[in-house]
Order: sequence, then structure tokens, then C-alpha cells
Amino acid sequence: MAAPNAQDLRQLYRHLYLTRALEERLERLVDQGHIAGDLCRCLGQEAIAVGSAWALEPGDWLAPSIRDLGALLVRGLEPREMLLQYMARTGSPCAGKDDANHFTDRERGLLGPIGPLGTQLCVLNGVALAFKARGERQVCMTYQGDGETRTGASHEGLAFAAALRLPMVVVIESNQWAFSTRSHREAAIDEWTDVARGYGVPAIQADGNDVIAVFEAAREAVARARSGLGLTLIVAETYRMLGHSQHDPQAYVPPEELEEWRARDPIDRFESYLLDRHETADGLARIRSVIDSRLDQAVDQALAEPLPEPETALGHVYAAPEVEPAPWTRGAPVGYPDVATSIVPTRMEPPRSL
Amino acid sequence: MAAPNAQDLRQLYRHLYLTRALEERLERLVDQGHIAGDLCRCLGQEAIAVGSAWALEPGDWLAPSIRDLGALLVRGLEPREMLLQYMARTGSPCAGKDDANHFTDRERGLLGPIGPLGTQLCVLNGVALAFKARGERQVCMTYQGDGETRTGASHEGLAFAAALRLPMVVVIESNQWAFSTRSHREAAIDEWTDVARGYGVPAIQADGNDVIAVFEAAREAVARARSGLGLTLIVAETYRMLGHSQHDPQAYVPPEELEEWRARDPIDRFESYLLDRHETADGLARIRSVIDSRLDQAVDQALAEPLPEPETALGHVYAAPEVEPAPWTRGAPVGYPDVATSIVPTRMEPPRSL
Amino acid sequence: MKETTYLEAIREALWEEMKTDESVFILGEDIGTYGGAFKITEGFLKEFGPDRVIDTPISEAAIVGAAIGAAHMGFKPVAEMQFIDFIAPAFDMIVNFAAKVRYRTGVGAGLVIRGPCGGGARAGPFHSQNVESYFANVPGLKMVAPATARDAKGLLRAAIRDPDPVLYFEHKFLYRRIKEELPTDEEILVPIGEARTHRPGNDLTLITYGAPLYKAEEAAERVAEEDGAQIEVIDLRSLRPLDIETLVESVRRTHRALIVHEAPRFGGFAGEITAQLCEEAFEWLDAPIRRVTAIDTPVPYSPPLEDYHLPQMEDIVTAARWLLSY
Amino acid sequence: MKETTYLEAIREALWEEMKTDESVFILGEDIGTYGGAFKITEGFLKEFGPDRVIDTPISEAAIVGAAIGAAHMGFKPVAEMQFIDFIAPAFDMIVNFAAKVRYRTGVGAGLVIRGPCGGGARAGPFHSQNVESYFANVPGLKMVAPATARDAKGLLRAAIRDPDPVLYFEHKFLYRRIKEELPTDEEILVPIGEARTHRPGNDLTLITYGAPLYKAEEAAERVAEEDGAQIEVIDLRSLRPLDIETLVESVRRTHRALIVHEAPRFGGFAGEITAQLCEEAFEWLDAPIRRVTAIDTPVPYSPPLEDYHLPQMEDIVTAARWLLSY
Ligand SMILES: Cc1ncc(C[n+]2csc(CCOP(=O)(O)OP(=O)(O)O)c2C)c(N)n1
Ligand SMILES: Cc1ncc(C[n+]2csc(CCOP(=O)(O)OP(=O)(O)O)c2C)c(N)n1
Ligand SMILES: [Mg+2]
Ligand SMILES: [Mg+2]
Repeated sequence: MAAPNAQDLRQLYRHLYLTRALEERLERLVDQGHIAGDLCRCLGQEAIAVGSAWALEPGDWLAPSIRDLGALLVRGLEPREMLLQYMARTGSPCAGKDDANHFTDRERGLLGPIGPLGTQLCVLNGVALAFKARGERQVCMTYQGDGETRTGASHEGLAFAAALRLPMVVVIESNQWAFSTRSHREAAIDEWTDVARGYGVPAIQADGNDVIAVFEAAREAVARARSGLGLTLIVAETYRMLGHSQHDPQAYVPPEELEEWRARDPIDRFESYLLDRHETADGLARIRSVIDSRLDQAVDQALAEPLPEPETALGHVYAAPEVEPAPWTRGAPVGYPDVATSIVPTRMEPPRSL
Repeated sequence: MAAPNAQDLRQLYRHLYLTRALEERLERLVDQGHIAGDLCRCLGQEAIAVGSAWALEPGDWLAPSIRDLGALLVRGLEPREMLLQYMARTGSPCAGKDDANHFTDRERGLLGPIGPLGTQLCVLNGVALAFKARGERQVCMTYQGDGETRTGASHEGLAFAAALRLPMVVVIESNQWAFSTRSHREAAIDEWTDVARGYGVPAIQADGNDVIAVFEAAREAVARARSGLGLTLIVAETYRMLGHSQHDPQAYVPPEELEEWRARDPIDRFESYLLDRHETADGLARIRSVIDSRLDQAVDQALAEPLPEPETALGHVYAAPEVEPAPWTRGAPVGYPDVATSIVPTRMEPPRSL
Repeated sequence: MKETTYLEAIREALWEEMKTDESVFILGEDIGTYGGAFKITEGFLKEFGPDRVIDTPISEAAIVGAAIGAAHMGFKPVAEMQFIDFIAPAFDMIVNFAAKVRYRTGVGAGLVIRGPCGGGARAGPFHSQNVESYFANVPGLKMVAPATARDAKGLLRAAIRDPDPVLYFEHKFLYRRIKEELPTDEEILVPIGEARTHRPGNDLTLITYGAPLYKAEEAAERVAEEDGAQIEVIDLRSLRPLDIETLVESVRRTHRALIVHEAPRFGGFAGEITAQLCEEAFEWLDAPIRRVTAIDTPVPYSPPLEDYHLPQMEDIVTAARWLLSY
Repeated sequence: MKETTYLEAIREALWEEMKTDESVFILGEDIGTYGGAFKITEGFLKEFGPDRVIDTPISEAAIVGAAIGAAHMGFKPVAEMQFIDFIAPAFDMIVNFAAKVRYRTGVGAGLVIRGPCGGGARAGPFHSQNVESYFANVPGLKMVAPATARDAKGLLRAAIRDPDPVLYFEHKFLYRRIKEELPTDEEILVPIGEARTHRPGNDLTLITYGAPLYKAEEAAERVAEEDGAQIEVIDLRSLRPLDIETLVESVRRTHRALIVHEAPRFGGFAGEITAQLCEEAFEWLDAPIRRVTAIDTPVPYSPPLEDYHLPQMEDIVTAARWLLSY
């Protein structure tokens, strides 16, 4: 895959901005009570997902972590789908049965993560195994938080991919924090590239706030995977600019660190990079306003979508037949909140999930 | 702890020989049908367990892997106990409820492993945590097979010990095989010391067939742990000279490799080391014959011990009270083999467990 | 007396036990600096220091393993699972190590594993599960599931003092919704293995635990008002050991039994209760033992789907009426 | 016809499915070079090559994970657990990923996880467990436990072709002890979800699965000879889905039910069977549903202890007589 041309650069910019602008809409929808679930933002980390996914080709598979909205957009996800997903409406990728980016799409080669960390790499290994068995040249790319690398599943997944020389690229998002815990304290290591040593695979260090640097690292790693050389780790240094999720004001984060990293904002940096070249401030402003108005439209459309029919909760546990509800367990559509005489408040407070 | 004097060296020799001679007795007892369970021998690896355990002090804890009989003997286990354990007799460390080295002894600081690999390190971490919390200077030592390092539990245990700077020494027994699988193929790494890099801790490479070399490495690692510097990995290179267990003729092992390693037998090597110094062939022969006759006595005593009373199967599931057998589930002492009219043969074939 | 939420009750039991017993300590993810995802251990790090309030890496197996080892050394560890769903990666460590170690070696592991369970919080399939059945067939474990603030406090205290491994399931839906006046002077201690008659009655025995208790109570009130029948609502509190005596006494008196739990139906805990009641009270039964549970699916995220998945008050009323008119 | 052991039947089903369907492959520890700890896949590597017979690192979670991903891609993976006890480290992957993925995303995971279960082999607490109850409350999973060579072959074939995740429990005690004449010309396929009446009778319904089937059969013969009563022995074969229709038909006819399984009693699979029978056949019951199971302890190693732990033929006879004379 060639170096990005002017056209590509503009696309990269679009996706970086789209990622941030979409998450801002999602945050507003949470505040307005339209999203019952939780939201984990990737503010300040957009370049990692966008730059890495940009190195993939059609037919490749990608498994995002919770902070890789940008990668999904690069791989063809419609903002509308993401809005419906979070708002749990009919026609959302999970038909309301799961939230966030927990959906899998064989056509677009997207594998959704699940709650327990470290697991999606193990499953993506199977996709890579399939490519290998069929002699296809497709590759797989996935992401792990720095804290996530401490899970047993992450280790088994990396060791398995390394031992079987699977066409796999794993991007470690070194954003300095695992929820409220200093990742370096958690991991007792300073050089994240050292993690790769334990698996006998190469690692590439990349500035996670420089979309071009991430893309270059990913391009190299993808090329290795495609040519049968197996797993490469990419360690992308960055910083989590907001709390772990909507429920975390991150009081534990030193303001000066945020200051320091705000100066390295990946979108600001890429803007000046573009302005130093062929782009104009007006040009970029036009790109942003197009995206903004499209997103506002998408939000209005999504809000108009209905919630799924209660009975659809029964579907697709097995290929066939549908589950039959046992007597009296068909749960009336009204739940706790609407039971007026209930000992619980009639309005749901937002869930405190992570 | 000081370098071994003549006295220590003779003790090391005793334990090396005792380990091998005891396992030979156990193997015979398996063949004679006195041991229902399985046996994993450490032939050719004796120096690792003996040399490393020798670096510990009273009050330290040790958690052996299945091939560390020598470490248990160094830490005060009586051969008689081991015989009773394998033969599942009354008065065995597990009172017949578990086999092999699966016993825990708080007095002697021994923590038994369980079937699932990688787990005992995680538990030993808790012992180290207790030392640390109490400000005690004791340390913990445990062992992992090279294949075992691929388990999620092993990774979580190492990462946890590293992150919390626990007084821990982990000896990786690099015996080239994980059952029938080439460990290097399984792990895709050549330098096992690299594993330590992923946890930000130091590793020491040691010739696993040289008891003095292992001891020196252990002494250094134990000193680090005792002085509060945390986890050290020791990578002991060796070779598994027999099948994985009694059921494995290891047809998959290239004879020339066995030849090559037989020449490095840790006991032969240590004998010539001693003969080059102050010991005589007669002296060593006398040591061996004393051990042999003691062991033969121990075997006869153990064989005289009864099997446990069936009802004792009920005891100690909880601290109190004892489990009461439900109606008709008090299992008559006669089992499958003795049920004459059974469709199953009246003699048990040996179990095929690992 | 002091008004105490279910969450505060848990927090107080932990705090007081740590105050009075040096050997009690807590470990888990983000329980120190952050005070826990639900803020149960907020302020603990400051009060008890990093040796007794241990922030760990994301590694549930290592967390439980360390708790076992520390218990061997005489400590009383309380391990937090950020969500009880994440007990799954520690399954091996719990089932094969913690549960079996006393039986195998004579050395016990008195530890507590606690975490938020249950649905209704719009938290999706991985932050809403009820996991008791995964562990029900594992000898060596104890399991408790408090529904009131008093029981939350008293059972956690008992669990910490228990010499065996106890799984403590706290229902996240109740954290801030349940309040109760609790005495500040006396020590609240609820023995493990004793059920509680939440509402007396002689016409039907309704057996439940955790959050559904309140739907059961509501249903009982409704049936009392509209049908004049008195449902005896029994809150199990402890799942293992199971207080079968209390259940049998009640069922022999009411001749009818309805079991309600929030976990899915097939393979759910109602099975064991039914089996034991069938063994001990068969001759006294005037109607089949029935159960109201979640449907046999994962816990869906979208509110109408989750409400449909979970057992609801109306379902209990319907089931109760069916049994009463049997 | 050809005399086939239980073990050979498993081996043949695997072999034949791999022969006829390119998308079937196997993965696990030591299944290639070594042919599996019990030699079930001996010769497979030579015949099918390393792309379809994959020796993996010691990492059960990674094994199951890879099986899920490959299933997403249209493959039919069969993952071996060297002993079914070692399914525990893969618990999270099975319960939270494999079981829920179709429901959550619409993309299924048709895979098989198989391994030797059960006691009687003097293999101690970690190589003797029966794990079905750990997974019984997990919607999305199927579970089978064959007791005969024919069912071992037919159910494995059905499991491999099934579009959903199937846990296949093979009882190690039967591997070489059970033989049966099997046709070599016809394809043996046993549908998942259908129980089998192993021995007809009208006086008592005995429900079991796995190795205890043979103790049940013996007990039935004994009771027939000595008491002249005919016990109907039903081999469940499939645990989930459960063939409740067959059980209900039988119990409504015999009016008595006895459930026998090798797993411990509390929280065992007998609970779900009892609950469903109670719901569907209560009016026809002339006696309480009873169960004969292992005692509530881990599986001890020493022969007299293990024999005491496991349900024995004599226990079944005693229980049957109690029920018949009720
Ligand atoms: C097995 C497991 N344990 C705990 C959690 C709860 N949890 C969700 S995200 C998170 C922190 C993840 O940190 P990191 O991997 O660094 O990713 P980041 O949030 O920094 O992007 C935790 C502890 C989980 N999802 N899975
Ligand atoms: C979790 C788990 N999976 C599989 C096994 C079965 N098993 C027992 S020993 C062994 C091989 C261990 O190899 P290694 O760790 O190198 O130790 P070695 O036998 O070489 O000393 C396997 C696969 C197990 N005990 N635990
Ligand atoms: Mg992070
Ligand atoms: Mg090895």
C-alpha cells in the first residue's frame, strides 16, 4: 500500500474529525438521556484508530477496542449505525441486544469486542487462522489497552498468534491509564515494546498522536503479516484526555499532564501538517461543516427510530428454533421505572456500568 | 547465604541422588500396581529443584511444579510422605484425597500445585503479599514449565508479582518440551530470558544441569527478593529425559538429543565435580548405599500402611460441619472394579491421567 | 439509628471489619485511588494505606489467587470483581483452587469475592449477569445474595469472618435504591445459611433472593389486596448452604411453592430448591412447584428488551394466582 | 458391522467428518504429533496435515477463542480439552463469547469443545470432574454426554454439523471399556436433543447420562430379578436441549422418577430435570422425585475414597426399591 496522497490526507482528516464530532454527539445524547448505556470516549487518541485502520485493504478484518471508533468509520461504518447502536434502536447493528461497538459484521470484516478484556484478540486469531488455512492474503488488526495487556486472555492470544505465525497486527494503545490506575505502575515496565520480546515478535514504537506516524507503522506491520511473517506489535504512545467513561471525572489525573498532552492534540497537529502543505483553513473548515451538518441530520433520523419490540428479546439465542418464553416469564414491557407503586424511583438514573 | 562448603556440597549430592533413587522406587511401585495414579519423573532435571531450593532459608515458601521432587526433599519432606502420597495411604500428606505433590504445608512453607497449570504462582503471590504486609523478610520461590508460561494464569501471576514488587523467584524449567510439543515452537521465542522483559523484571540464565550454577543464580535472585527488589526470573536450560509421564514412551523425541543430554547428566557431572575436589568414589558410594537402604525400608513401611477409610471421603469440604451423605449416595466401598456382574473388567487398568 | 443505603451497608461492613481486624484487607481493580467503580471503597486507601487497599492489574485470576495465598497465611482477603461478570476469568482459580484446597490439603482459604451482579441497569450482556448457578455445583464454596441493607451488612461481616471461600453477590440495582434504618450501636451480623421470612403468609410460599424480592413483595401486596390471599415471602439470603429447613416448614404449611429468580430459567438455582423441596415436602404439596425467572437469553441492552428478559412483578402475580387457584 | 469401542467411535466420527467436509478441523494440545493424550486423534496429522490438525500452546482460552473466530469464517472447529477439567480456564471465552455471540450480533459460532470427563480412573480431583452444571445456566450453549459407542459417534457428528456451540462430554471411563457392533456402511447420526430409552419398563423411570448408565442398567436387572419390577432406564444423551417430552411421557406412565448422575448432588443437573418434571408431570407422580449422585465433595484420589464419592450400583438399587415401595 502506497504512501498517502493529497486525497488520502484529506480522507484521514475527515475521519479524524468525524470521530471526534460523532463522539461529541453521542456525549450529548447521553446527557439528554437518549442513551441508557455508558460511553467511553477516545478524545486525543483518534489518530491511532484512524491511522492504523487506514493501512488495511478490502477483505482484511479489524477488531476494535472500546476507543477505536475511528477505525470502524474508516472500515465503512455509518455514523447512523453507531447512533442507533448506542441508542439501542431498531435497525441498530445489534438490534438493541448489545451496546457500544460490540457488533460483528462479516461483510465489512468487523469483529466486536465483549466486556471481558483481552478476549477479542483470541477470537480474531481464529479469523487469521481461516485466512492462513485458505491461503488467502488477508490480515487481521486489533487493539489492546495498556492495562488490558495484563489479562490472561491477552497473553494467551498473543502467544497463540505468535506460535502459529498468524497474519496479525496488534496495536497497544499506551494511553498511560487503565481506568484510574497508572498503566506503568500496573505493568511495572517502561518500554512497552519489550512486551513483544516475550512472544518472539517485533514491535514498532509510534507516536500515537501523529496519524501519519501511526499509519507508517501500521503499513509496515500489515506488510509483514501479509507476506507471511506473522504477528507484529505496534505500541502507540498517547494519553487518555477524558475520564475512563462518562461516569469518571478523572479527579486522579494531574492537570499539568492533560495540559502537556492537549498541546499534542492529534487533530490540531494534523491540521497544521496539512496547512503546511496544500490545504487551506477554509478548505478544512468546509470539510468540518459538511461533517457536522451530516451528523446532525443523522442524529435527528436516529432519534426518530423506534425502540425494538419487546418480544424480539427472544430471538437468535440458537440458529433455530426461537426460544419460547416459559409461562409467566414473558416480562411485561414495563420495567422497574414504570411500576408506579414500586419502591424504586420512577425515573431510571443512568447506569453506572463501565 | 554463603557459598556452599564441603558439608553443603555433600548435602547437595545426597539430595540429587535421593531424588533420583526415590523416583525409581515410585516408578517400580507404579509398575507393581501399588500406585493408582500417574507419575511424572524429573530424570535429568534434578539439579534445578535441588540447587534452587538450597538457596532458601527457614520460613521461606516454595511451590513446586510436578518435576521438583528434589526441592521438596531439600525443604524437609520425608521420602516416606511422598511414598504414602502416591500410594494414597492413610497418613499421606493429602490423606488420600489428592496425589503427586499436591499438598500444602504451612509449617514447612510448601504450597502444592493443582492440575491446571500456571495457577500456583498466582496463589504463592498471596503468600508473598503476606510477607510484605507484615514486613517480614521471607521470600517465595516457584517453578514453571516452559510450556506452562503460555497459560493466562502464568502471565497474570508474573504481571501481578512484578507490579506489586513481591519477594518472588520464578524458575522457568526450560526442558525443551511441553508434553509432545517443542517448547520453542510453542512459544516462538528463543531466548527465554526475554520473557522477563515483558514484565520489567530481570532474568538470570543458568545451566539447569549444573547444580552449583543453579544455586548461584537462585542465591542472587533470592537476595534481590529479600532486599525488597521484587521478582526475578531464572531460566534453567535442561532436557526432559523421559516421557511426559509414565504413559508416554516419547517416541517423538530424537534419540540423538537424548544422547547429547545424557552426557550432561547433572548427577554424573556433580560427581566428577566432587571427585575433582575432596570426595572419593567410595565416599559417594557410601552415601548412595545409605540412601538406597533407607528408601527400601521406607517403601516396605509405606506398603504396610492401610488405605484410608471410605467414610473419610466426607471430611473437610468446609471447616465445619462435615458433609452428611444424602440418602443412597454413601457409595459402597466396592467400586466399578469389584462389581463382579459389571460390564466393566474386574481389574482396573491404570488411569491415563497426565 | 441511621438511614443506610444497601451500598453504604456494604461499605460500612468492610470499613468496620478492617477497623477491628488487622488481618482483613481488600484488593481489586481501581478500589484504591478511585474508590471502586461504584465508590464502595472510597476513602479506604487514605484510611488503611496501600498495604491493605491494593490496586491490582486487570487480572481476576491473579487477584483471586493472591487472596487464596494470603488466606493461607491467616489474612482475611476481600477481593472485588469490578462487575461480577468478570469473575469468569477467575473461574478456574475459584473452582479448582479456592473451593478444593481445604479438602485436598487440610489448609483452608477463608476469603470473600464480592461484586455487583444483576440487571435492570441497562448495562448490557456483560455487566448484568447473575452468576450463582455457574458455581452452584462446586462443593467447598459458599454463596450469599443479600437483598436488604441489613443483610448486606450482616452477611458481608459473616462472610469476612467465615473460614471458607464465600461468593458475595451484591445487586447493583439496589445499591442506591434501597434504604433502611440501621442501628449504629449494635453489631449487625447475619449468619450464613439462614433464610429470612420477609412477609408471613399461609396460602403460598414464595422463595426468592436478591433484587426480585421487591417485585415479590409488591406482588404479594397486590394479591393480598385484590385476592385476599396471604403469600409468605422468604428471602433466601444464603444460596449455599441452603436453609432448607425454613423452606420445608413453610411449604408444609402453605402447600404451595413459587420460586423467583433473576437468572435465566434453564439450569437456574430454582432447580436445586425444587429438587430439595420435592424430596422433603412432596406429601404436603397441593400444586406443582413453579418458577418465575428471566427468559433463556443473555441480558439484552435495550430497555424494552431487558424488561422483557427480566421477571416482572406482573409475572409473579399471574404465577401466584395460578398456584392459588390450583 | 464392526466391533467399535467408545473411543474408536469418537475417533471415527472425527475422521469421517474431516474426510467429507473440508471445513472441519481440530485444534488442541498434543493432538497432532502425539495424537492426543488418549490417542483419539492418532494419525490425523499425517492424514490431514498441520493446517487441519493444529497443536496449540497450553492456552485453553486461546484455543476456544480461535475456534470461535474460525467458526465465524465458516469453518467447523473441534477443540479438544486434554481433560475436560481444563475447560475452566476457557470458561470466560465459552460463557461470554461463544454462547452469546449469535444473540448479540447475529453471527453464530458453530464449534465443538470436547474432552474426557468423569471419574473412576483414579485420576484425582483435577482429572475426574463432570462440568456440565457449570454451563447449564448459560443460554446459547448445547451439551451432550454420550454413554454408548453409537451415540458417541452419532452425537459427535451431529455436534460438528450443529450451527451452535456444543460441549461434548466423553466419559474417560468408557473409552476402552465399552464396545459395540456398529454398521460400517450406514452413516450414524444421532440428533441433538433426543433422549434414548435404554431399557423399557413401567414401574419406575430412571433418568441418567454418561457412565452411570451401566450401573443403572445393572441395578435395573437386579431389581427385575429379585423384585420382579421393571425399571425404565432413559439415557438423556443430550443435556441441553433437554428431551423433556420423552421424560414426561415415561414418568406419566410409571408415576415414579429417579435421577442418577455422577456429578455432586447440590446444584447438579438433576435439579433442572426435577423442576421440569415437577412442572409437567406433578399430577402423575405417586412418589417424590429422588436422585442418586456423587457426594458433595471434590473427586478424591484414593480408590476407596473415590468409590465412596461416586454413586454406586447398590445405591441405585436401594433408591429404586425405596421408590417402588413408596
Ligand atoms: C476481564 C475484565 N476485567 C475488568 C474489566 C473492567 N474494565 C473495563 S475497561 C478497564 C480499564 C482498561 O484499561 P486499558 O486496557 O488501559 O484501556 P483504556 O481504557 O485505557 O483504553 C477495566 C478495568 C473488564 N472489562 N474486563
Ligand atoms: C490448564 C492446563 N492445560 C493442560 C494441562 C495438561 N498438561 C499437563 S502437563 C502439560 C505439559 C506441561 O509442559 P511444561 O509446562 O513445559 O512442563 P514439563 O512437563 O515440560 O515439565 C500439559 C499440557 C494442564 N495440566 N493444565
Ligand atoms: Mg490504557
Ligand atoms: Mg517443558
